[in-house]
Amino acid sequence: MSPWKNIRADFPILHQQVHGKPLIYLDNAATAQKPRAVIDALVHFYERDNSNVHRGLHALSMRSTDAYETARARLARFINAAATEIIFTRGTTEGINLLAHSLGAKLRPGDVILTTEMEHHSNLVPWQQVARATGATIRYLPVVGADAEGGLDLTQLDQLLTPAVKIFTCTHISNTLGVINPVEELCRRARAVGAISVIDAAQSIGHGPLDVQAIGADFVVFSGHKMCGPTGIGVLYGRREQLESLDPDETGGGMVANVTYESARWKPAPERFEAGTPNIAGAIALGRACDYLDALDRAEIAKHDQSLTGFAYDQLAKIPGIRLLGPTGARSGMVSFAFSDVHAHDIVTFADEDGLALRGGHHCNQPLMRKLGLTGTTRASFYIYNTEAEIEVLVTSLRRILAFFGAG
Amino acid sequence: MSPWKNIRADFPILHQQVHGKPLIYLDNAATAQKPRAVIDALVHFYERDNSNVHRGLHALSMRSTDAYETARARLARFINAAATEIIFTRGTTEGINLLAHSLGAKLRPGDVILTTEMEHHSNLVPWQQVARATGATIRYLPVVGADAEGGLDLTQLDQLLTPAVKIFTCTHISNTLGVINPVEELCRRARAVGAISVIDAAQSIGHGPLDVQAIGADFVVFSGHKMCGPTGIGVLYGRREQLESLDPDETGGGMVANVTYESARWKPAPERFEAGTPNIAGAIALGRACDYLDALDRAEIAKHDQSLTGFAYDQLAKIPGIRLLGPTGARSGMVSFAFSDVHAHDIVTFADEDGLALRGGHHCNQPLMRKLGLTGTTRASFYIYNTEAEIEVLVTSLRRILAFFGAG
Amino acid sequence: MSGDLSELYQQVILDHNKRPRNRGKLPTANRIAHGDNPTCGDQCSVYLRLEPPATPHQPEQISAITFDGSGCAISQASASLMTTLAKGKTAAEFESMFKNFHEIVTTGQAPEEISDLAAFAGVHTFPARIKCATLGWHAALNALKSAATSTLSESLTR
Amino acid sequence: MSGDLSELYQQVILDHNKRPRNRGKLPTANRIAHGDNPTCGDQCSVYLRLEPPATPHQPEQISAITFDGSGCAISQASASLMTTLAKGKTAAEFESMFKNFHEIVTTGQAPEEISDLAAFAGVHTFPARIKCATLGWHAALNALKSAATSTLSESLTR
Ligand SMILES: Cc1ncc(COP(=O)(O)O)c(C=O)c1O
Ligand SMILES: Cc1ncc(COP(=O)(O)O)c(C=O)c1O
Repeated sequence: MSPWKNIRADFPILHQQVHGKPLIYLDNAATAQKPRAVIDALVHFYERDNSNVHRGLHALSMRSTDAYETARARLARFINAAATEIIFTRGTTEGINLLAHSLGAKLRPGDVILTTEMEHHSNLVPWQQVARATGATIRYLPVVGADAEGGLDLTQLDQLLTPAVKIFTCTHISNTLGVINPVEELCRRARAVGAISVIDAAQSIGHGPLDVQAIGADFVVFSGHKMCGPTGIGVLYGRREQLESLDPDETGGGMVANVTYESARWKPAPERFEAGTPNIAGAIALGRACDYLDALDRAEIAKHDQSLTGFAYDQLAKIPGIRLLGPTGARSGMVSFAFSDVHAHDIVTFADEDGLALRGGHHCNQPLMRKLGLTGTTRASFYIYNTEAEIEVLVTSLRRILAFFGAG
Repeated sequence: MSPWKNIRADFPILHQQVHGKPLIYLDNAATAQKPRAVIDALVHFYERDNSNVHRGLHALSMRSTDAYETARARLARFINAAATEIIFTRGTTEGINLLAHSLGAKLRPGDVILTTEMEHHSNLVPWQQVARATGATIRYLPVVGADAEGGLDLTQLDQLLTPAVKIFTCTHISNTLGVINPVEELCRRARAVGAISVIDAAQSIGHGPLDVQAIGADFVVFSGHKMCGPTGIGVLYGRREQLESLDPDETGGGMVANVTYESARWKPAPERFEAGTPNIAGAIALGRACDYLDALDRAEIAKHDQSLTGFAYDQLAKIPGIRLLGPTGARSGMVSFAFSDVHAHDIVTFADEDGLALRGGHHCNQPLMRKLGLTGTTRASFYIYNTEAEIEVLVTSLRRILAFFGAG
Repeated sequence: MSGDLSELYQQVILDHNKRPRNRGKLPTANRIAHGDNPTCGDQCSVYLRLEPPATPHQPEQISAITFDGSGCAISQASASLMTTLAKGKTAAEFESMFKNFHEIVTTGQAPEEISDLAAFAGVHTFPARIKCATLGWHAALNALKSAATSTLSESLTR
Repeated sequence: MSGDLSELYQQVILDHNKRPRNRGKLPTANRIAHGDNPTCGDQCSVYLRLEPPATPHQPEQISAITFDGSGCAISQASASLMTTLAKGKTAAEFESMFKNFHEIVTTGQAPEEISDLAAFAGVHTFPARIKCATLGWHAALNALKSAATSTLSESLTR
């Protein structure tokens, strides 16, 4: 039987009512729900194998070390990398900070960090900080169109992607616009000028196949909690040659080869970048999330999410006065919209009464919002367990809200 | 009924056999086991409330935000602090790195970081790195005695704790020696010369009452996994006045008040120090661990652990040729020992056959080991669920191992 | 629509949201403050003129007040209503009015007869919205506490 | 004692552990390397003398080798045994012997008749100990690959 058949049964959280209505969870871009298998992996670890990793020779410690390293290899396979290229982090934000600190330490005044106007604060502020600390300059590849419907302005690449660019970083999929950026081309162009490329895959990792070799990025970061994994775990992928020359950001137990009162030597990657006791259970459960998503077939996930999003886009477009952000065509699992008369917060509060979990606000994209003349949008984001029927409830609910506020 | 009565029943992992023998888990200083209540808290969160925090207005998001902030308040109560003084981290190591980076940024050549010879690598290497980067000097308060049986040499404080000392840091309880350091006095003396005090409470947090006001430290760090909480979560406590003037180490979503393409402003503490999606489930389950430990009564925990350790010490001392580290008197829940003829790894491998989980090696204390003329020790560390009968198995097992190697 | 929701979105609130009073910049303002709700990005600026009353030896009063910014119905209506009630008040009077308002939005209980403010009692069942309801008030409090600036136009060109 | 454990701690291993052969520094060494196992802090230094054999036009051979350091019975015995077998070997011969040894400790299978090395077959059921068993070997491989130094005493005073 197809694992899709009874997919909603795999997610315990979906079977509840909110304000007397069935929960319709459309806040997946913020965090995804967890299948039973992932929850079970956590329970199993704490009930059977829990022990600290790497430093032990007793049975539990060997089992947990083994499970932890198996998870690392599983994540590597998930993105077509080598196990030694997988560093476990708390999430996307920590991965980017590690890179901003460690890569950033090598920047000099005159160097340029090139990013885009649609980055999440987590892939923006760390680079601003580094630029400020080193005297490097941060530049932005602009978005095109009043509603950013044109995505990134690739025509400006020639002008912006100069040899002064040492680091190029860009989100794979925008968490506000839903636009899928041509990261393969962007990384290729970045490499051509000698820039290191960093891809924020927070929004793409759970929504389709992701092959770091095909993308050609030097670094890719993502969070486990957006791909059915637990909170507090994520991955920094780094191409081997890059990791070898990268200094650690955090130091301490587990990442040192030798320590004296005067100095310390590091272990090789990936250990060099994992100071202290890691989120062992989180990593193991994230490995289980990879199994879960691969069993569904990630190409099928992409198809499902994109078709659902297309349906949502078309239905929402019929609502008078709605302003839909991002491209009409190929987009990932979310739709962001705004009305001139009704604020996103009011929409979210009303929709909640209908069991709908939506997100309203700037989605950690304040500068982009300001550029588009918005203070916020309402965002509905979809995942493997969402259905067209749920989107119909969303549309009905929105129409009612607009009517209440005398808009639409 | 006393919650101690059936305490082993609360820990599912204890009810298993290893190599056909009942598991005797004596590796608690590396990580503690988890009671059912903590595991259940994780499951409950993922089955009912899972959502991202802080940024949502729908039911799930409000519930998870509420649970996360309630956990913060719970941790604050656990150590007698205010909720705004609690920053969730991945663990002790991350907390120390945050401080080393943020406090360290203010150091200048000539400034001194004073620490001790018995620090864990996690409270040593980050300060070495900061000293190297800023030109500050790192100095060590020595341990006394060939087996460090005298603990810290407080007679050297006058000479070492000069006004040049800007940061004083010290472990509350040594993870190798088991010695309990007089942190109240040390913090008072540090404050008297104007130094900021940082206490590594990784080994003390789970083993008795801990009151940050009584200790008088400016910062206290610890890990959840050593106090019955999950992996991947810990706490950095910072005195309010200290946090107010501290710069964040990591930046990104959730910790910014306002972001433009040019610059960003931070939120106040504790949010300022929590960039990105936190380990939400971990924090909530850690709050539940606080409940669990408080129900046992932390003064009772200290009594239990110390009496068990005293018993172990006395039994082990009878083994011919054993070298016991640290003080004979008041010590926390561990005993570290060495034999001249049998290496710790061989002991741990043999003991594992008897169901015993021990740790052998340098315990992330390489410089101390070297100073004591050791390459490693075997460590047995105890917690609330351990018994005297288990220690008797340990002693019998050790005698057999020594006989096998023709030692003892 | 559930009871809680209709409690939250009272007619008074909808009305102030649709037709905000005292909205815009105040050219004669001598106290200005800006408030934002970092959680959602809502912003509110308050412009007010604090001056001695006609009668001598009395504390300064708010002789004019406006607000500006963007936000949800709750924050807009609350700021709008706040401006209508602030006029003529001293700083101390305004603070005591805010205390009442804060009690209303956090407990749902109006401590005394306080007219329109009671319309915000429904907020207390939506704790996440308390920050919305108090955004404009906090900006006004900050404005009252801020150092006297010259008038708005001067302060903008500084 | 379980079967696995007595497989691991064979008599040969216990013997080499108790009475290590070729232990200490080698004053005439012209290749030196140091290995450590960061997981446990075990350390091993290997000192060897590589020199042309009596017969001309032949590759250099290990004419003398010693080890030094500290570690568990497995690592000490393995290093000791290694030194007894290395003498007279060329670098290529040593590498091929290491390949056999590595296969033994990871699979438990001895690829060919290899005498005492087979005593380490029990290691394969203790994967965490493989690093112990190979510590001295890795140091020796590194020594063979390292640049020729002058003799030990000179290299120590540099
Ligand atoms: C005294 C001490 N400090 C720091 C640490 C590091 O803690 P963690 O690995 O949880 O970051 C430990 C635990 O190993 C410890 O015992
Ligand atoms: C595009 C993008 N980048 C970065 C992040 C930050 O991820 P996290 O909060 O898990 O660190 C997010 C999620 O909020 C995101 O959508």
